[in-house]
Amino acid sequence: MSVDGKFGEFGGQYVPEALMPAIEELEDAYERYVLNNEDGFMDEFRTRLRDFGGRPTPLQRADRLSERYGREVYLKREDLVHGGAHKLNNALGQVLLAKYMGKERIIAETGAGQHGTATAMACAHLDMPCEIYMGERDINRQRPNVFRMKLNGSEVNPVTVGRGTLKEAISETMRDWATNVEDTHYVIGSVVGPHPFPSMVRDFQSVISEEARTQAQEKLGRLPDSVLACAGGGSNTMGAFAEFVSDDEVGLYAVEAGGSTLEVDEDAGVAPNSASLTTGSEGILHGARTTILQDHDGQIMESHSISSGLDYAGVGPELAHLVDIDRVTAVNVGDDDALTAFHRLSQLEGIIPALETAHAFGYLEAVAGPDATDETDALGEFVVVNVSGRGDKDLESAIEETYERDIDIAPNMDEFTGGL
Amino acid sequence: MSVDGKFGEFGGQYVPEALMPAIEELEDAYERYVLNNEDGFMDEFRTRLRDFGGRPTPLQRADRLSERYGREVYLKREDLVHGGAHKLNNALGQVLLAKYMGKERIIAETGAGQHGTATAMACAHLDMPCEIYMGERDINRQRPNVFRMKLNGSEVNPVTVGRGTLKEAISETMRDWATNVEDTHYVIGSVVGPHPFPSMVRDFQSVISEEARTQAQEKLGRLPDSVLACAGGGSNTMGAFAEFVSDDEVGLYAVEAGGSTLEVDEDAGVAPNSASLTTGSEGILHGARTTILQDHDGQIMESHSISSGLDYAGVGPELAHLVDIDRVTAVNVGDDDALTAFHRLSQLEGIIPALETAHAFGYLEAVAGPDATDETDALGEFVVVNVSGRGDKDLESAIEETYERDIDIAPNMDEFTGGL
Amino acid sequence: MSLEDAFADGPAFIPYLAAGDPDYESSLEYVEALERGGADIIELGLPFSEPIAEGPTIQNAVVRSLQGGMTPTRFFEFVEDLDVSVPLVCMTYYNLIYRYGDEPGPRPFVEKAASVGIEGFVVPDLPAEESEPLREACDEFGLDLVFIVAPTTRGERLERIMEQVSGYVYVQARLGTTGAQTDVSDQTDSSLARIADYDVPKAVGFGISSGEHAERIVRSGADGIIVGSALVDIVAEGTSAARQTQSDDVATGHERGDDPQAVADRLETLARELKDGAMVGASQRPPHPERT
Amino acid sequence: MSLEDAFADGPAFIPYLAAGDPDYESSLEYVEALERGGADIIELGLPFSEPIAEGPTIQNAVVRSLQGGMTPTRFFEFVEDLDVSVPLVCMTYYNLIYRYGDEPGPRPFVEKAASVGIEGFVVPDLPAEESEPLREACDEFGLDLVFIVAPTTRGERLERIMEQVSGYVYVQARLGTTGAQTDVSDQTDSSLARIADYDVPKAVGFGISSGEHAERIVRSGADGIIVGSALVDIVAEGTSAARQTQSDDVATGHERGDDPQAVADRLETLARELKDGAMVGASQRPPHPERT
Ligand SMILES: Cc1ncc(COP(=O)(O)O)c(C=O)c1O
Ligand SMILES: Cc1ncc(COP(=O)(O)O)c(C=O)c1O
Repeated sequence: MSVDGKFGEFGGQYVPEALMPAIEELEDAYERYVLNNEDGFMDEFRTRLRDFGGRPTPLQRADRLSERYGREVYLKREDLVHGGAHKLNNALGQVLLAKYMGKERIIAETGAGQHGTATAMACAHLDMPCEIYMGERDINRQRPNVFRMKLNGSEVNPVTVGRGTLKEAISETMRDWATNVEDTHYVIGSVVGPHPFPSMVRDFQSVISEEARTQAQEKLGRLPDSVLACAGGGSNTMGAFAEFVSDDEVGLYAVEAGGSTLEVDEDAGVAPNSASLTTGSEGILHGARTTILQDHDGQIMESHSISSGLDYAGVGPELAHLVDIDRVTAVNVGDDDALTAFHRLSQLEGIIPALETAHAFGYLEAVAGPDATDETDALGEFVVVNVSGRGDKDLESAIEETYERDIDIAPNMDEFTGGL
Repeated sequence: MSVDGKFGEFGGQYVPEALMPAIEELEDAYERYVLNNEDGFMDEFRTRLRDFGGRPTPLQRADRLSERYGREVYLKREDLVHGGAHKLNNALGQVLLAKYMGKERIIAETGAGQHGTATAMACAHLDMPCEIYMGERDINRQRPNVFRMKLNGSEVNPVTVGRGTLKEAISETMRDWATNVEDTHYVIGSVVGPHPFPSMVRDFQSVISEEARTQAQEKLGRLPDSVLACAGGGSNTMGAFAEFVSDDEVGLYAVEAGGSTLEVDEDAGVAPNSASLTTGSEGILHGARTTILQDHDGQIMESHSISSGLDYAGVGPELAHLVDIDRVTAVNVGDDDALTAFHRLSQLEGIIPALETAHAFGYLEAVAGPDATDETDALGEFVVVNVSGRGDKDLESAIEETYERDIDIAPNMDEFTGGL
Repeated sequence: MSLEDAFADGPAFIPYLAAGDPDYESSLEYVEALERGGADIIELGLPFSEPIAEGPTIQNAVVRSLQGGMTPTRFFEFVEDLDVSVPLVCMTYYNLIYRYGDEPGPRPFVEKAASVGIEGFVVPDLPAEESEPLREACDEFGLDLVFIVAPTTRGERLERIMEQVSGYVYVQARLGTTGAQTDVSDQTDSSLARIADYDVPKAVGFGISSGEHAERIVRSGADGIIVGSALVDIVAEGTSAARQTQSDDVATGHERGDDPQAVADRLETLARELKDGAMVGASQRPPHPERT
Repeated sequence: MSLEDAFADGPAFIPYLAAGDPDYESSLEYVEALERGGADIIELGLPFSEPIAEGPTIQNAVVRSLQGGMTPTRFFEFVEDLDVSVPLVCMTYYNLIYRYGDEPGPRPFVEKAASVGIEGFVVPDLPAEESEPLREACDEFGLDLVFIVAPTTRGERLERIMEQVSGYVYVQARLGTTGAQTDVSDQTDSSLARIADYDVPKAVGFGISSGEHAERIVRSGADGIIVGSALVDIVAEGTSAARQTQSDDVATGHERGDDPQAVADRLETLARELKDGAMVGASQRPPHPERT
């Protein structure tokens, strides 16, 4: 665990000076409440995670996947967390921390709306006013999530600059924070941003691996051979990996979005993927030094993924570091294979995963499926896949994207061509 | 517990002779596997409910409701069950039972689509082919649920007769069963239908009260003073009540849909509510003698509710009986108050409830809210409300219905007038 | 004439129509046409809003009849208005029987049915297990209670039913719901064999649609045939043709001739074909059917 | 001339423009107009795709400049092409500095900047804690590193910054992001008071938009004023007017006169107003500012 905010060369605090005092205050609160459980903060957090969030989530044997892949495949069911994704673990932790710190207002950014809805839920639960910044284009793509945030009493502020997506929403939220830093806490949605966010978000999310580790011991009497998780910013990844990092025998696989291709168009400033760990390079984005998608000059590129939750040009610094030191293997899965995996899990296991999550299953198929070549298969006999979220939010996208492609295992969806 | 299928005067087996052998076979299987845990059926069921379904669900203190109502309000969080409602408890139990019985095909009816999606999930999980009957009008109202069923590999058969809603879908499913009775199991979605369904579905759902009872003891060292649950067919109600029935000191409140008015138009054959326990009378519907909405001649009336899951002209026979003997208090909440409660819970607790569930909270407000008159308040100091499901499925309806009414606590929804 | 007597002179032809389909007056004509066509017993459907045992044909008849204003009270008037002499069986669902009159229970319905001349009941959603109250009322007023025996009914269940049945037993020719079929089910023969020993007339129904079917089934040992959907189809076609005509009238002034009389004639014709088929079947039966 | 020298003859006026906004050629003219208007130092923005410390005005300037093809390489050409004699400060975000050249790290960027005549840097996302590598490169090539002091910067933090700062300290007048304001923030006075003891020129920025503001702020003890958004607003208006004109040309043939020269003139005018305001403010200052 890092307390100085550095993970090897990565991490740090690259933010405007106006924010630094707030960040120091947060560092202090993080150390006192989170690391040292002052005033019983962590106890209250864990209790609320259990009662409000629905923890622990099961570690479920996936019978039909186990059969398909000829090994024990277990699912860590974060899709069952209140709100439908692991995102609440973090949002609840941060909003509660803000309350302990005496803050009176919460702001957050959101891309697909998952972090925004999680934050809105946590704020309603803990009676905190909340404003969410969201790119205008994302607002139009994710209307149900916008509506959910409003139902929970949050304001949703459209961000119109640039492409109107997550990147711009983060910048805009930082601006709000810089203006209202004294009474406001910014709930960052992943293990990104300046220290202490990457460590703090990891700690809130590490309940995933804490539970999974115990559950694996209970169910199979041993640790898994490998753990797979999709990586956008990397919070479900770090949550699923954290407690296994020191177990050298456990392989850790971060599955990024390969998008439509891994090739990058430098001139247009576009990466048709968000596989920062594979195609990116070291740089400074949103407060931290980490691995990012950038052009030769250091301008941030537009990323792409079928799943808006993975559609981000950076990745958390700790994850970048763990990949750097070869503790975590960075891999990626493209749009088509993720979509196929989405359908496969729905049909075989009765779990409709988030499109983000589907990437992790896409990797399992690539390595262990009928068309895989044996030599790439290092996953072992006991694989845990982190089901970071449920797919209800993605039904419209699934219809559109399945329609555009030729996904042979998809059900006939003719009656849905016009959308839901 | 009834093993002869009668609850006082209610219950029984009013079905075509062609189905009777299947029903006898089911009775036998129910007794062996469910009641006597033969071949460890109940153990497997409970394990799968835990690992696949996400049980136990929390019993959560609702801090802000407790404050509002000046008492301890606890929520039994069935909205966190996989699929988003208590429905899976039953669907999983029945599909598993069908497997133990050697059946090769599952059929089910669905209204709002909640039972259909739960059944489709259970069938994918347990590798059973599945066909769901759904009224054409419901199909058009609940397209996301139709899509989810298809994603899980189920076929959805539109029912075009009559109004094309739940009543017709049940009849149609019975017809399929009568035709394919030898290899097919009909998964009924509530505590309705011929014996053994009402008892069996109750037993599968009673995990709710079993957990809640223990959790109440753990948290407050005593049993609740009252338990509230919304009642459509009555499965979440019976599930939430079952283990408390013999605790005489625990008040049990079944909250039906009062619809737009409790008045009934006999001539048009329309009840603008689905408050069978309040406005209905004894009769025979869908295989059981129970309390139903019928005209003077015994023709079944069209029911109505803002929540399609409560929109049913009958109620389970055991619940009818418990009301008859005054063990359960039947109350009702109209469309407007349910919708207001939907918004209130979303804002105060960060839980967007199903519109069905919102009825239970509407009753709490009516009895204990700021505008309530004291004399009606018999709920006591410790109230448990069963949160039967989450509201994601209801976002479109919430927009439409909120727009038509003047719900003063609702957020401004101008941008959503055109739907999501 | 009691129901059982109707089987005395050779195979009984038992047609079914929903009373009041598509309207009161036409329906009276249609039912009377069945008698002219050779009916020995007539099953009259009293429509219920949830006809769970019916296929689409009869479901639609039920909808038409309810829309035409049919109620239990009107049904009894209908029976009184009918000019037929063969015995009538009322086919309906239990809730209508149970709810009739001031107090829940079957007695008022049975009393009233007896008073208008109904001879018996078929109640598809009332298995033997639940039939005692209705059985008692029937006994009190001297009516028969017909039970259905399905292809799946065996052993103890079968015995329990055969103990209670009177008038005739309704042998369900195949699994599923009512509806005209183009072939005869193999299940029929084994069903008939299973109940051959019981001393009650056996009428086979579900799916019979032609004289040829009727012949085959009676040859296989049935004492009677029950035909519903094939007849209801004629009413349905007549109804939609009549509706068509009404709009055609406006548009072209052309008359398609599907007045109730034409429909009644077609019903009579099919009835006769079925009755004749049954007679032919009977004449081809082995001289001494093996009854032990 | 070093940055600190620019404060020698009375209050320094430090305007900001994004290099290349809205295009390379116009931008050269605009920057030169600032010098004519009395600039003592010019802050030149090298646009970064994620300008997290900027308000909408400068965000949009950044977008225009990037769309106009501005890159770090072009930026250095731009500086070389500029015909001004006052010192230039490069304002940009750390990633562009870090990524320039063949190896990650700030040295190549600083070396290049020095070679084209840049005198110093302001890097809004680089707090003192992370500035060591850049600081070292600046020392090596003799450039200043300006730090921002926010209204929230106190105690130890303030000391750490003041130890590292060189050239001048950028006193952020208010919380929030850049952007022209209609009033002067009260936070300015207390910020200035907090750093009064440090022996480095204090330039106040964030929100200054008029001569009157400039006057007030200098009167309060500032050694210089930094003005960005108010000037960028003029470029933005000129740009949209020019765009308007282009379409108007087609439609009406009407010429609105917002050619780059007119914009440059307006920039010069506002610059002069600001510079004059600062001078007036200085003249009204208490003769011996209390510096202990
Ligand atoms: C279900 C789900 N999984 C994964 C992600 C990616 O975020 P992270 O990498 O921080 O877990 C998101 C982000 O919205 C998400 O909603
Ligand atoms: C969330 C929810 N609650 C309640 C009900 C009503 O059913 P029951 O009364 O059987 O619990 C439904 C039915 O779909 C439902 O989806």
